[in-house]
Amino acid sequence: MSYDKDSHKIFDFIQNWARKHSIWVLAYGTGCGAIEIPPTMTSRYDAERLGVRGAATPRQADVLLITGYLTTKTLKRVIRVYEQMQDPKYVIGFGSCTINGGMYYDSYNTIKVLDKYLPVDVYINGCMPRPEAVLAGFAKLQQLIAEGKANGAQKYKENLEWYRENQKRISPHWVMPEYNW
Amino acid sequence: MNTIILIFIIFLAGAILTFLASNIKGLLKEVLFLASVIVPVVMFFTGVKAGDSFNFHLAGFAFQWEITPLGYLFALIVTGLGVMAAIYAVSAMQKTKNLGLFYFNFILSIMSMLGILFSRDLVSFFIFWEIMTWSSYLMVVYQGKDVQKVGIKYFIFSAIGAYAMLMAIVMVYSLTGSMMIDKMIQSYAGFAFNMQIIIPILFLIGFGVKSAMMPLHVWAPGAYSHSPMAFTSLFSGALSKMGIYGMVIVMAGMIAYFPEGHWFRIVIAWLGGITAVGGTLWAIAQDDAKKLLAYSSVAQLGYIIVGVGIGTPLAMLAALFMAVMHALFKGTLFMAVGAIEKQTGTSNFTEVTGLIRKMPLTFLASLMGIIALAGIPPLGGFVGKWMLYESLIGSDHYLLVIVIFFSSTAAFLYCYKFLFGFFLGQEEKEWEHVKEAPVLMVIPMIILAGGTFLLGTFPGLVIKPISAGLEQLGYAATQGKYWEMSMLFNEWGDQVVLEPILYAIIAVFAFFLVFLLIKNHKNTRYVSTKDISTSGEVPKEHENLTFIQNFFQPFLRAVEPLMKRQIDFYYNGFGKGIEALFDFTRRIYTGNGQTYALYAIIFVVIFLLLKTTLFGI
Amino acid sequence: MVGSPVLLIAVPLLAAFVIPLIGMIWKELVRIVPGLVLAYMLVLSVTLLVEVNQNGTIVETIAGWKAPWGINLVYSNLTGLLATIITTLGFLVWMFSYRFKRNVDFEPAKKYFIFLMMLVAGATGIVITGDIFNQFVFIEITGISAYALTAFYTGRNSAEAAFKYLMMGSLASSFLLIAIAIIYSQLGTLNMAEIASKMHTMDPVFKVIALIFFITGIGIEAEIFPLNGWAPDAYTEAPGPIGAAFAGVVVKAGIYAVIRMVFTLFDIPAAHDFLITIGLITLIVAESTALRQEKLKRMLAYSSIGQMGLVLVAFGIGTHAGVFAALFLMLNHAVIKPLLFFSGSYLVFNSKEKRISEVNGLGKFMPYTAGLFALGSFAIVGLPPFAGFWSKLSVLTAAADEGLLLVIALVLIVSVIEIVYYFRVVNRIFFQEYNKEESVVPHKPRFNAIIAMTVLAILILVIGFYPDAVTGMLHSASSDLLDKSGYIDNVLQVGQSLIR
Amino acid sequence: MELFLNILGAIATVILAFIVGMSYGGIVRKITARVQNRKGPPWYQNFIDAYKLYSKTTAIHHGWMHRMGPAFLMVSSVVTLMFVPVLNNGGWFENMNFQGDLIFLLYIMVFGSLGMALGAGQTGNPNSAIGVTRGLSQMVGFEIPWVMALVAMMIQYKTTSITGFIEVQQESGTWLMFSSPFAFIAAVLAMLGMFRYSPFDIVGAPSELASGPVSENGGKYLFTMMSSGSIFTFAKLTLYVDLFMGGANNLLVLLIKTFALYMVPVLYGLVSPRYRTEQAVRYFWGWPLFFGLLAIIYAVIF
Amino acid sequence: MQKLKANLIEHINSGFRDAVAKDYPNENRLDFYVNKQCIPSILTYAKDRLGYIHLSHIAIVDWLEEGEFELIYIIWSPEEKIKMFVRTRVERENPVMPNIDMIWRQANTYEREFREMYGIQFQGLEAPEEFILEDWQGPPPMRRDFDTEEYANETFFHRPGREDAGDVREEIIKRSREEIPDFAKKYSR
Repeated sequence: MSYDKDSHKIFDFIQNWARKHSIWVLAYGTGCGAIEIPPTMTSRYDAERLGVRGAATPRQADVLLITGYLTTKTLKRVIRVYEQMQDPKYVIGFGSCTINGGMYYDSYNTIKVLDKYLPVDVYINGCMPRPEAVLAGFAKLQQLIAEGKANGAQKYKENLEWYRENQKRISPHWVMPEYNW
Repeated sequence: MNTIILIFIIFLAGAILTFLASNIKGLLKEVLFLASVIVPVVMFFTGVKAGDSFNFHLAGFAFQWEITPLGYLFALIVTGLGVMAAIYAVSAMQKTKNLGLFYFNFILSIMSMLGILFSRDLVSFFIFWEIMTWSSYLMVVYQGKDVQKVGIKYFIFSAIGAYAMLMAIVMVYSLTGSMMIDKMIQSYAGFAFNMQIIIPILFLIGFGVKSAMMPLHVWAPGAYSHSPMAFTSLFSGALSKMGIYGMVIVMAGMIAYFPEGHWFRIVIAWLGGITAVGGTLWAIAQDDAKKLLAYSSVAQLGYIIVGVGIGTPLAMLAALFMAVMHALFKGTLFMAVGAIEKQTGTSNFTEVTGLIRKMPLTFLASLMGIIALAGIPPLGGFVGKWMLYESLIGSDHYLLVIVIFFSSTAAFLYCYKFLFGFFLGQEEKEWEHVKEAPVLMVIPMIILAGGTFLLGTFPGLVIKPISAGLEQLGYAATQGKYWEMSMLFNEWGDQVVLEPILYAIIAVFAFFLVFLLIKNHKNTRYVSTKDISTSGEVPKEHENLTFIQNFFQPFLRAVEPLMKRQIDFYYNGFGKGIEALFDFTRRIYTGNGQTYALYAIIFVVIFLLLKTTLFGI
Repeated sequence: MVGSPVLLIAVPLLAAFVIPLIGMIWKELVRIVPGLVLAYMLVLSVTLLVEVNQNGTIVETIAGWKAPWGINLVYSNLTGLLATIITTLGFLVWMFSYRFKRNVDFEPAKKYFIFLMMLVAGATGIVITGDIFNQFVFIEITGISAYALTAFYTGRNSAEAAFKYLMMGSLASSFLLIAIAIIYSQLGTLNMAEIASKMHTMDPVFKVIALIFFITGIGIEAEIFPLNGWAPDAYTEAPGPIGAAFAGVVVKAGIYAVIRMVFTLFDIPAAHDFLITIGLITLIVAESTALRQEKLKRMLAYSSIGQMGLVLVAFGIGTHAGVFAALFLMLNHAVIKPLLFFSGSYLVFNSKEKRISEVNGLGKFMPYTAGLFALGSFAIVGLPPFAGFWSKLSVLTAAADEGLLLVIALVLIVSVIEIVYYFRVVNRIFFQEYNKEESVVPHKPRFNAIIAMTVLAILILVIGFYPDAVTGMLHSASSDLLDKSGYIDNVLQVGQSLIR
Repeated sequence: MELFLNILGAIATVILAFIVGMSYGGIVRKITARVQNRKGPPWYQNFIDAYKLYSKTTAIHHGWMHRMGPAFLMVSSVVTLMFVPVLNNGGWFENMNFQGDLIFLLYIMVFGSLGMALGAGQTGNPNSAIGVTRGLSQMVGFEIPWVMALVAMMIQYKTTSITGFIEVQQESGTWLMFSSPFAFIAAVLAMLGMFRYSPFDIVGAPSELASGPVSENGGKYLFTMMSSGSIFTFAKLTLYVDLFMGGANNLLVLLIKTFALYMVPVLYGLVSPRYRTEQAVRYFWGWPLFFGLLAIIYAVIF
Repeated sequence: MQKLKANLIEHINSGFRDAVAKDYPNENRLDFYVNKQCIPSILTYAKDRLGYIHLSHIAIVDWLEEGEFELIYIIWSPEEKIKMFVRTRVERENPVMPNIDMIWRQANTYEREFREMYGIQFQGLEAPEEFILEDWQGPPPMRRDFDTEEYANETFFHRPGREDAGDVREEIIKRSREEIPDFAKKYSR
């Protein structure tokens, strides 16, 4: 895609503006954070006014919202979902569990640091983050998109080996499907 | 020698020679078979034109064979589809046992169909009709698996139909003293009133059985699905049309005496409508492609019967056009099923999936067949449907048009099921080895499918002979009033112009296809059907994610009241009752000598006592 | 002139007595001589028929006695046709049963062929005789040989069947005798032509009583319901070719006797309706019973009865077309039913029970025989382009001419039943899996049997494809039957001329 | 030259339909938000979404049928649009108005669904197949009252072409929704199913089926589908306006009428939960069917 | 109820002599201590003969100090309304138990979980290898001697900075200048 080329500055601007104002979210409701999504989306906080909207499948989504802790088992699925999404794509880590394990810091089956496995563009702190915080996170993401800095997908593509290695460490027997961009 | 008789002799001799040659190794029998189908067909196209006739006497009956325009039209269906099916059969039937019987019956059925179309007298009509019946019966039971019931059912119904027809024939004979169809039609007006009713009804039973009209259709699903697919394409495409041909002759031939809106016509049209709805609903419920197509044939013939029943010029055009189209697309579809069955060994949707990339040509042919079947423009099925609706609306059959519309809308359901079940869905490891069908099987399919495409834009090609046939039956000329080469009109002058529609569709389609592909054609790559959004789960190799069981269950639940009882149930009950009754008569023969002697004595005594009443003395 | 009709009766009877004697010379002669005799009869009957066709009826008096008083033989178009059918079938039966099953041994073969000779002689006699008492004698000859042939397999069942047949047969004889006595007491003559010419003088009551006794008596031979109880048993237990002979020879003779009574001797118009009614009842009962049979030959037997019912219906129509149809039916039945019996008896050759379920899958092992059986089935249910179709069509057109719609409908409905049970068998033969435990061990037919069957099959096809081959003959035969005065004149003229 | 102008006019029609349809979509989102006491996205949100979808990569496909599905859909929409008279006097938008009639239109409208269904089928996603079966079942449901309404009008006014109906209305001066009210009611009830708003949104139910047939389509595929949907919406609304509301003499009237009509399924949907498939099918065979019958009786009597 | 219990004890003891009964007089509960070999037969007996048709639960206790696991099969008779606890012990090293999923199908689930979480092998248990833990490499995690924190440290990445993380309450005090209530102090980290 042309968003990373230096030419077409105006074109880029328009494109990024459109992307910024149309964020389709695939909420991967693994953890307790999933309960914060409905108030964010519905009447009280109304994320749709920012162009944030739910998407049903990874093929249509722009943002993968990981709402809480990830066990080794769900991590596999999350990776799979992320790889099925189409460029451009972003990841938002939601809640402290994705940052440093949170209250599961000593659990034998949850991962502690998400960005070792997936390229996270924005982290939203809190346990759980309130909808205001979520909206702030989306705003941050929009800012990054507008600046063209939300290039996690690019990072992932370039450092695929490294990410794969990390992923393999916790699930060595998993036959990972090919990544097709 | 007259070409007509020569055609029949070649057919007959070819059938026997092929049968005799069937045990010889090598390609001799195939060559003979193809020759004995193709040579007479070529002779038919070159040496015969409408109006040729051949007369002779046999067993005290005058026989007259003549090629009428209408017969010529149906003969086009029979010969065209026959040749295609024959080419297909050579490849499809390879390595089957008892090939001689297959070829023999195949040739005989083509011959008998042509015979029916050429006959202008009722005796030879009936003779060819019966030859057709038993040769197709032998085809139904040919594969030999679980055919007892199916074969007997087919033959019983055919026999009932044929004998009803025979009764009508002898009644006509007793009334007119002649076996000529023309004579029958001419003198129909002079018949007594009850004869005027009974004779058409009897004929209708005969033709209705062949064209699988409700409630006489129960043989059709089994028979269609059990005979070899190479033949079923002919069976459903051409053989069932003979019933339609007969109906056209009887109904349209007596046009002057059955004016439009006559109750008899309405009854037939409604029977056709019910057939269409029932066939469609049952087709939706099937899991086996052959059964599905069989019920679909029943439904399609229902439309044709509606058209024939209504009997306005536009309706007749519609019915006959649909007959041609049905031959084309149903031939294609049955051939496709045959190809799939040959390549995979089964024709059940629940077993085979995802063949689209393995058998692309078969898919293409099926796709076109299905689009034509569903009546979607720009393929030919649409033309027939359009004319049928317009004729129904124009002739004030308001409820019937709703019924037909319901049926043809519901037909989308099974159309989709057919394509999805075989070609789409998950590509399974089990069918990885499947290859495209042999060339000889694909070519006929593609040709037939191409026919639907051509006729969708230039229906005039076929409507012209249809119109000629109708004129022979006493209809006014219809060109310019209802149709042009690529235009259709209804009763009120509203039109559909097919050519620009085709171009518009092609243009838009091409534009958007290019639009979808051009930007990053190279970056786009194929991913297997396992790579789908399944909540992140990666399906295992052996896992099957195809959704095909209970495919239309919600819909079937919605229409459940319509499908509660199968007519089969009543027929079976009737059959059982009859057998029980016969078991009772069987007991008359006790096997005891005294009883028999007693019978003899009683016989004498009774007659001696009743002699006055019995003999009037 | 090759010979006189007398030879048709005399030669086989003589042969029957000579057979044991020549058997002493060379045992094989027991089988060869009957064949020669039958071949001679066939040739003779055909030649005579040709001559009759050209020169008119041949009336032969025996021992020079004048017509009304002496015994005379009438070889007309009708009787000649029937005699030809009988001799042809006799010849084919001989050919088929040459070394068939028990015939391999000398003793059984001797008996078998003696009785076969007598059967053919008796049947021919019934057909060509012109004397009512003489006919009775021939009926007895036929009957006795038939009883013996029924019991040919010497089993318990065969004996039982033969005994039933014997019992019914003797009942028939006594009824016949009563009828003949009545007629003789009233008219004082036994010559058929004489009786026919004097019948109008007879007291109607006696006339009817005589007719009833006649019909009952001959009806037993002609398998009219409900007098046909013996038939299924006899057909089942007799050897296969004899079944064919019953269906083709004995019954035909019986039917001939009935129609001769009704058409020529008695002048009771209501008798025609009676024939239609009784024929329809026979047809319906027999066919519906056949549907529920489990044994192959029994099924064929009931089918045969049904066909005879249909023949009676056709005769009962009474018009020229009706008689033509009836004769056509008889001819076809005489061709097709033996074929079915022949091939059927090879299908269940090794079976004890002879059940239909035992023929499963035999088509694979004996395609030719099974194919011929299928051909026979197709033909007898009246599928074009085989023989049976034309006769059925002519029956229907004949009935339609008279406006007998109910009859047509019933006949057609019964035809459906017929189709059901024949096709069940055909399906089983060809399209059912061969099951070792249940099915019969297949037995290839002998060469002579194949020839016999092939001849019949060719006849079926010829009649089917070119019915005009026989219709001319049948037409002249039917006009012969209807020409009552002609018959009387012919017979009595011979007598007159002799007086002069 | 004339052909060239025609093509130009057709392109203009398509662009108009696209813009109007998209804006309507955005306005509906806004209205929905207001009804739910939200602020809602701006009215042009759909354009942003469409542009974003267009700019996304489409790196994968599941085979040719999958790629052709959206094109099929587009054919259906555009060709339908071509046959619907946009304005009464034709003018620029007289595309192929006189070359097809209502029955043709009924069938060409199905074309896209079938192609779409095939495309969805090849993705191998079971949800897509389920969605397709639901959609087809529902179609069988709502087509019946819809066709009944049309048949009633056809027999009442003895024409089957859309321009014919417009002429009828212009001659008589009344809208057909007043002169044959039952047909209008039946048609509007059928429209509820046709637009697939709640309670008939069983096809793409996001939480049930993961958006059903479109679940494997993103990026350009989805963009094509979305724009095709917009065009189709416009075409259908215009068709209704032409048939029942006397057509429109200029664009403003057309927009007002179509918008008013569009509010019917939208507002009905806002207050309804979702039906199950058989309930949806049976719904259409209840009152709508009854009104359809009434319409036919009405047409026969008058 | 006592009568029922007595009856039950009598029945069980007549078949299984080494089964030791323990009664809880005021509850509808009755315990039996049995050998692990007896488990299938005693459960079958209870199910088929005594009407204890319902398997409520299978519990496990890890007696690390005694080097044994204790398995408790809780079965229930809807007629007698009595819970029967069938207890048995098995050694911690290479624990092997008889399989009972042919008696109650649902026991299969419990047994698979025990196998994965405690490493108890069930003889003849037919089930796929993995139940809950995919790609598990460590020792059975539910055993008391499994150190989950150590395992987590070894296996997963940790964000640096967690080690010296202060008490969040101090930060709160700093910001809001509030005192920590006394009762909260004992929960300090």
